[in-house]
Amino acid sequence: MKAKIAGWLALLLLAVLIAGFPWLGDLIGERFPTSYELRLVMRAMIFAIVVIGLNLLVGLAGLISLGQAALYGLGAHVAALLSLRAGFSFAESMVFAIAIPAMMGAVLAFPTVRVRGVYLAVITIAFGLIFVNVLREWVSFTGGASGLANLPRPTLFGEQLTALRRTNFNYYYLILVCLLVAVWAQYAITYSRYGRAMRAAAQSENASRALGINVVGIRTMAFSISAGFAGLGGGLFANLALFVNYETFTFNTSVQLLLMVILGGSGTMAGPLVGTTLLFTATQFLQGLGTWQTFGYGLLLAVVLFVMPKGVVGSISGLLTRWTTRSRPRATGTWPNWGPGMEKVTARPDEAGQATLIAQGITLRFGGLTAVNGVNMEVRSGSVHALIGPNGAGKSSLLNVISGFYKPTEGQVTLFGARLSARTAPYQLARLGVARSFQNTELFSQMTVLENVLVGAHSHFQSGFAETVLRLPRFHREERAARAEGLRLLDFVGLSEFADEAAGNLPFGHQRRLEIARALALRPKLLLLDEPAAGLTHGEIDDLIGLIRGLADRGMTVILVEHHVDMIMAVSDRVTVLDYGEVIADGTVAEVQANPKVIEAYFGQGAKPGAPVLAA
Amino acid sequence: MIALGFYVMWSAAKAVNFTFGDIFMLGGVLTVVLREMGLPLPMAAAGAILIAVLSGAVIERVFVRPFNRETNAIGWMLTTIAVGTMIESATTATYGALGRAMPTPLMEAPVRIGGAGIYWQELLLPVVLLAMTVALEGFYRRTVLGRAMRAVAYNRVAAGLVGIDADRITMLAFALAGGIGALAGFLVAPIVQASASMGVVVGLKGFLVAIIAGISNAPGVVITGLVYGVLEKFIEAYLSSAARDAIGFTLMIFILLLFPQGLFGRREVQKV
Amino acid sequence: MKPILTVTGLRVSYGRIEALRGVDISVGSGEFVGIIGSNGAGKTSMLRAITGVVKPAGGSVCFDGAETTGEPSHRMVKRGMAMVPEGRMVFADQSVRDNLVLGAYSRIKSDPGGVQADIDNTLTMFPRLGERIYQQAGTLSGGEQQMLAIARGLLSRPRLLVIDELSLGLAPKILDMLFPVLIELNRKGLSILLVEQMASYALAVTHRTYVMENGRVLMEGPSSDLAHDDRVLDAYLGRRSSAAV
Amino acid sequence: MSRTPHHSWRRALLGLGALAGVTLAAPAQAQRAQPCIGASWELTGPLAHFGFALRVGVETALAEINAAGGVLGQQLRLVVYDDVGEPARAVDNGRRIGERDNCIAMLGGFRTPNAIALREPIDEMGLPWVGVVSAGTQVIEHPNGRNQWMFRVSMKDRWVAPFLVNTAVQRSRSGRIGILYEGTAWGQGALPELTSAMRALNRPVAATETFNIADTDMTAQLIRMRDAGVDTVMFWGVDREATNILRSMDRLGYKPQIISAWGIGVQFAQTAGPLAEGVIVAGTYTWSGQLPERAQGVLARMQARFPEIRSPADLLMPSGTANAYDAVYIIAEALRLAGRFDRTAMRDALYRVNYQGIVANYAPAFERTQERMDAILPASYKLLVFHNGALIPLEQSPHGQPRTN
Repeated sequence: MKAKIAGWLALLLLAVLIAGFPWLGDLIGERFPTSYELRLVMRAMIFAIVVIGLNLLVGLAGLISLGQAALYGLGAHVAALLSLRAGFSFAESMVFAIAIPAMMGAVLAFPTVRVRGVYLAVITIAFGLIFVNVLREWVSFTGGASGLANLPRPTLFGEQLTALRRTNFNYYYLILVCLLVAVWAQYAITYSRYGRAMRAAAQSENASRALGINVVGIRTMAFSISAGFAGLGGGLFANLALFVNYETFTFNTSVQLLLMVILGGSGTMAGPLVGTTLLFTATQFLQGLGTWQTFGYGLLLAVVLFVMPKGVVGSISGLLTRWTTRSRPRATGTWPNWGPGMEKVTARPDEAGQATLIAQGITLRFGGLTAVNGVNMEVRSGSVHALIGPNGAGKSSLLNVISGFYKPTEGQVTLFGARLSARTAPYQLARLGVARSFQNTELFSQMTVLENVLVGAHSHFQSGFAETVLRLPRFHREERAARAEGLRLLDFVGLSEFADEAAGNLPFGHQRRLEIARALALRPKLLLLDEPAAGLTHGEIDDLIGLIRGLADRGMTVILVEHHVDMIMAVSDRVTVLDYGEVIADGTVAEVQANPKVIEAYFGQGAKPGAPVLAA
Repeated sequence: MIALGFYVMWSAAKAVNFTFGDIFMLGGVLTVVLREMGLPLPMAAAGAILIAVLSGAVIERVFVRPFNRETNAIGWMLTTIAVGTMIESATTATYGALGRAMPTPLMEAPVRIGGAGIYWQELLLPVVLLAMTVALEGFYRRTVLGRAMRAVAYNRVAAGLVGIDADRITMLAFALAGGIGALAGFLVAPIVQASASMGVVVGLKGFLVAIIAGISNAPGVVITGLVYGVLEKFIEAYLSSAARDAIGFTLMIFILLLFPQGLFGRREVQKV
Repeated sequence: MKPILTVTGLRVSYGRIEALRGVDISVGSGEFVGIIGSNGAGKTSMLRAITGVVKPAGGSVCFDGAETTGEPSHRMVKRGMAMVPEGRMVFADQSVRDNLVLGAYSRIKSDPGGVQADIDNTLTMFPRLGERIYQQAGTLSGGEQQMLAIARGLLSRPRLLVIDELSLGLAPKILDMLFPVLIELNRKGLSILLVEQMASYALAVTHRTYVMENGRVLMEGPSSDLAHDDRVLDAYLGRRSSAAV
Repeated sequence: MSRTPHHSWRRALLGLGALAGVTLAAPAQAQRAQPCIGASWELTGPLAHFGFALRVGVETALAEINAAGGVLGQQLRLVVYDDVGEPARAVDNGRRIGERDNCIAMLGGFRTPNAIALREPIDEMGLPWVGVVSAGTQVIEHPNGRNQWMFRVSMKDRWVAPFLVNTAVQRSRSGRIGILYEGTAWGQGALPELTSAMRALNRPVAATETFNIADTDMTAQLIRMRDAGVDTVMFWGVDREATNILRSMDRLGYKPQIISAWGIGVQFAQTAGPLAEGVIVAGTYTWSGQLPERAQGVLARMQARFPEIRSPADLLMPSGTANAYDAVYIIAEALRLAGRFDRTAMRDALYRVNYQGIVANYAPAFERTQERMDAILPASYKLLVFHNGALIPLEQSPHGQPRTN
């Protein structure tokens, strides 16, 4: 908390510093700053706005755009064209300068549905090149290389906007305000369910989908937000320079923007400001190198990327946290810990006695091999249903079908009494009330333990984007509630002491616990656990047994994929045994144990010591 | 041919190297420089290629390997861009911004076929390219080293477990790529004069082509490269030389959307 | 008999998570040693540390009398240790033959003749590979891939063969085919270190077995004894017992 | 965020503080303009050599003036900033020159867009600007018709166009004349000028083709031209593309007479080799061939000052160098007439300057109409031609008469 306040104070100070800058001359009684310095500061601020937008995209959503300059330029040209050709007022043209790039951003986001990483980068690069090419060649409209000159001076409320003394530098301050707004928006988005969802989607797409996050949606959002910022910057630039042509928005600019993000530290709050300032000042200084300046530029970047790959802010704050935070011993609580308020989690069970899940003739093929073959099974609400079978028997595949990750080649799944269409996405199922854990835990390792759980609560929020950014009361109410419940869940699995630890640093057993807590944050009706006991000590396994039973007794339906025979014995109401993707046995624990086919599948002929299993 | 170079690098390091366009440039420029220092053409070319090979290796060792380990691709992407900038600007500063001619016997007189005509040099290009492709394929399928490269590309760990030094192989791959790039540069230089800026566009396009071809398939890359080249010519001839890039790149985007793994790339099943 | 592999106090951690918390094991030359334990007990982590896939956080690995802690895997292969990794990791995009050749990477230049001979041997050992010699490895069935992985390992002429999760996703019948081969190889003097989740098999074929739990060695002894030791059955079945904690 | 924000903020503060610090460090300025001439042109990037060509002319002239005691008892300084050919950077530099350095005048660089981008800020600052290359008509003839501060000692496309057209008409045998221009502000800007100039002589334009920077193969465009029966091509582009075009022509065995605007520099002779022979270029000056006495002296001083200039062939843009040289003298002369370092006075004095330059006799240099804020009149335009690898005046070459091909 103290840290946060200090942060805001620093920002305030910074704002004051910039605000006071134009009047510095009166203070020191010199002709300073001149319009040259003012212009530099203004351009730096405009860059910062664009970079903040890009930072949301790269730092939070983990998507690399090498075409950002094009969106920046789009904003600039929209503003320029509207005021030049259509005679729009400054305000009007700015609105479009933001809106149109934002839409373009949404379009650009579409590829992320299918392509990632390098491929996405390529698409953005290509987009940037196309943009430039069009601007250059469509002379009649964009003025080609001679660009759009003599834009009318912008006016707002009858005030002419310039960065001159006679207008009290009003345009300068307008840009400053925009910058502050951008900083605020970045803060508000980052520390909200949207920011969390973006980071989640970046760190583990599967887990996010399983937690009710519409990954494509959130990515589209990230793209159009950052494009919006780019557009804003572009519009401001156009009205500052009163001249635009494509040469300001080339691939190199895109690279430069991205570098500013990385340099500052992608994903950090202050990163964009620092990165922009450093790189921008650097380019001014490098002028001294004459013909070698570009070389110096490249060298500088290479060095920075080596010394601090996490960026200035990232690396430094990383160091500081390492020095300041002494690793205090954290006590692991007992679990399950049915504290007050836990009833919320199991508040909406499926109607008792109903068949929560009916799978009919589920078959799943990958190319040649058949992972699941004509499986029928029925899971009654409030029961613990175990799926067992040797490695590669198709247990996990079946689980993935149920949770919507794989589309069954054949067969029909009925959930909570409703038939699922082939198009139901995992996140929709999650919102229906299906939660799951993953065989090899899929946590959001760079987010804190609490944040992990909060991502699980994503779909419970009512407050929309505007409310979130404006921080309206409802947002605060819901955020508070979510945190409270998150902590309660952590307490439930005995991790409340670890709330602020990065999930990736947890020991293996604790990661399993966290994953369960995160899944419960969905308040699911049906909980799918994929080998939850793998790697747990016997003590932990017994606790896990208690937890699963407890949930089932409170009306939650649990499907459990497991190896540990004794655990299955202890918790399951019913057991389905798979082998080579087919059901070879289905019934109560006792029935299944007695089944010779099961023993064969599990231990083969060579298994002399297999016998005791029956005794178990 | 450039795309081919990218393919080689990718196949070994799963890393894209934006300095490649500049290595290509070096190929041409160095040849010219060495010749001005009085070396005969073959010697100069050999020298240039040799240097390029070395620089390829160095770049891998110094600028790519440290980042290759990391999960985020941005690291080396930007570093290589930075290095590229350095190489190019250094050349501009020392060699001068303007292009210089690189006279070769093959450029003196064009052969004329009907109305159009073409230089021997240009005929040489596809021939060499074809040779390179065949050679590479042979190299990858027949020689142990080639197989090793493919092994590393497929699974570094497993490669290590059969006794392959993955890092060394990767470096070799970059060196090889450097050589190919330089060779290309040397071959193209006579047609488009050798200049510091000759690499930029080519590098970018080569990269894009390699990607849409589905970077992990040599013949695919070559074919796509040729097709794209021809396509550009057609656009110039029948649509507009102005809109060429716009149209070309738009096509690329659509191709990527239709074939996320590239035209010739295999698409792997996502494991949950 | 003198040990070919000695591991003392080996520790491995990923980030802050300790996967291996000080393990001592040894394999005598010509010995067939098994390691059993539940998922996440640290078996694989140990193998990865021994074969140099990951750098150990502490402890030492001695192979063939030489201190080899933290040596990269390609060197370990040259020293005569081959690994059949979990999930086989055959080079799916290359032919069976090329896979075998790559197995001999460390010595192909020195004696191509010998390699050729060895390839023929392995093919007589696994006739099914012979039938598919020019097929792409990716198209083989799980069992065949496992055979290929073993054959590939053998081609470096190892003195110690390390196998991780031989049974992973394989039908009992295939296992009944593979194990005799291992036993045969071992009789010919090859030392084998086998990590196996299906304890019943491991105990049936190995001389000596370690039982691992939570990154530590829980118990150790002649397989024949352990096979009937009640605590082992517990450890394998994972039933709570005083011994297991 | 797992990172603690407040450290980050402190960094941000320091960061922008640094920027402020940079600017604070600058020395105090008096209201009166400084005895310096600012310049913004290309020091780096693909156009760097043009920047150099201008520097040679300007520095040599300044050295001569200062050696002769400077102006109004003051030595004239030159401050050069790099704009990498990018308009935004050019404007930054312009403001720096006009406000921070508070120079008396500013020299323009190579590219027309940069000059166009400067129109507005120059006017706002009231800074006399003298272009020495960028030939775009709009640089001086502002659409709003209120150019106060921008002058040019260079060619103007509106005047170059008819000059080229006339030459083309004289030399074309079939009378079928084509236009081939690069897709830049300069090329695109010239197209309407050329077409209207052709219309003025009511000659049809047989073919109009364009190409992009760094294009290597123009065969497609050229085939269309050839099929249109064009025997004389008016070319608007620079060295590299020009060379590639000649190569493409050579491929096709198509040899029209090329009459080029002055984008083609001396380097062309080297890159195009024998193909360059006979290519005609409009320009204001060349340092090759027989030079008048004064020019010989200037050349000698240039070479003394810049050893890298071994021969005139190393002055890659002869016209630009010459223009820059004259421009400096004109500015100096205006200062003398103004009698003080005051921009407005100096600007007004520019209209009274009479000066015999190496390119032309400026009498007077400028007049108070937009059209005449260009100092070099078409009468002083020269036709140069590539002959035996050198760029020499047409009349000194065997190409004086139309080819008989």
